[in-house]
Amino acid sequence: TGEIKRFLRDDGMIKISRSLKEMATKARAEKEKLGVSLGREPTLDELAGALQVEPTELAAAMESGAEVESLYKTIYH
Amino acid sequence: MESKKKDRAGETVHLEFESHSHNEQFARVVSAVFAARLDPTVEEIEDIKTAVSEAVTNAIIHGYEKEIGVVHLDLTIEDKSLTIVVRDEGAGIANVKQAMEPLYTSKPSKERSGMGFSFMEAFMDEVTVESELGKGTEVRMVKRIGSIFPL
Amino acid sequence: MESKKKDRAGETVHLEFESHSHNEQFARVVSAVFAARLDPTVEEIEDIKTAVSEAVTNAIIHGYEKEIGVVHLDLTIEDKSLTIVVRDEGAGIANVKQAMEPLYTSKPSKERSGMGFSFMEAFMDEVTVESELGKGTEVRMVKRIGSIFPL
Ligand SMILES: Nc1ncnc2c1ncn2[C@@H]1O[C@H](COP(=O)(O)OP(=O)(O)O)[C@@H](O)[C@H]1O
Ligand SMILES: Nc1ncnc2c1ncn2[C@@H]1O[C@H](COP(=O)(O)OP(=O)(O)O)[C@@H](O)[C@H]1O
Ligand SMILES: [Mg+2]
Ligand SMILES: [Mg+2]
Repeated sequence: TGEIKRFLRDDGMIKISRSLKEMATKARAEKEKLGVSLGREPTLDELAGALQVEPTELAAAMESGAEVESLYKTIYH
Repeated sequence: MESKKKDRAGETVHLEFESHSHNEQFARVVSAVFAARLDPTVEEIEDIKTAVSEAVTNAIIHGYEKEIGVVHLDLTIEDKSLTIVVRDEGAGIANVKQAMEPLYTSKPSKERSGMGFSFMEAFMDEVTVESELGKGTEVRMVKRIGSIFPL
Repeated sequence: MESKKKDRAGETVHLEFESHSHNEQFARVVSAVFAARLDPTVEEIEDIKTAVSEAVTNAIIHGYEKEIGVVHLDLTIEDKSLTIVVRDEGAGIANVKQAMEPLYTSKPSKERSGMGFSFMEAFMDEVTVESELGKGTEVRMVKRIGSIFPL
């Protein structure tokens, strides 16, 4: 059972929807921070660099806002 | 895809999907992921996603109405511009000029504000519409990235 | 797109892009976005991305080699499975059985390990390859989502 618990705790077992939402939340906070330090809107590459993710992955994750979640829920559940 | 022997100037990806309402979101995200290559700001990405949403929703709601058809989305990058073409083979529009007027809608309701084309025009640098009744509609939009803060 | 008159069972999106190496990443992210509809785990998404990456890289590197051609990607969801078809109209494979053997590569080098097909087989539930010399190659892969811990 130790084996199975370790498997369950592994990050790989969390749902991608949660992981994307976390990335979106971090991105919103980082965007504010960078905006202040740069004195202008950060670009996607700058934001992705700060978050250490691929720009394309970030572009996809940014859709995962709260409103979208609830939209998904009404459509799919 | 005709682009097999295309000029070296731009690069196009072509997407086809069924006119289910959940695909509006899929089209938004794919457009954002493709546009990522131009290193846009978050605001520019939001503009692009809003315009794609409006055009794809129109294809789904007005173009195909109750039937399920194929929506075509072409995304082209050329220098610092992104061209987005949304095409349906649905109902078509009798009077494009009238359809593009702010607040004009053929389906007055809570959800249809008649502002779809106005949003596309507000968020993109160019919008052109070609349509033929019974044949379908093609909306072509161009967004120039980095026009405010050239690097 | 033939799916215009398809059976109501599944839903397909079709994507076409040029065989530039940067499109490997585009294909990977788009596949992940589509697959997200099945509510997969991070690990299942990583498996899908790896398999798409290998198949698309093969189409680009081996299928089209130096020329630029069109890569086709079909993504289909049916119940809890995702089917991914990657197709090129490039060189084709003379001996598919040999090509699929672990460590076999026709281009020995630092980057080609000959493990592409083995990865696809390890990370997906089904992999089938059809190919004809001079005509092209089609790789069909199926992933069942939620198969370890059914909900
Ligand atoms: N793809 C389309 N196919 C057929 N008719 C369309 C299409 N897109 C727009 N229209 C027509 O143009 C009108 C205005 O569109 P829009 O500005 O988006 O407002 P709304 O969608 O809220 O009605 C629609 O009400 C519809 O009559
Ligand atoms: N789409 C394709 N077109 C032509 N040949 C291919 C294609 N995909 C795979 N092959 C052949 O199969 C071999 C094995 O592929 P793979 O297991 O991915 O290893 P690698 O790509 O590292 O060579 C390749 O070396 C190539 O000869
Ligand atoms: Mg509208
Ligand atoms: Mg390979």
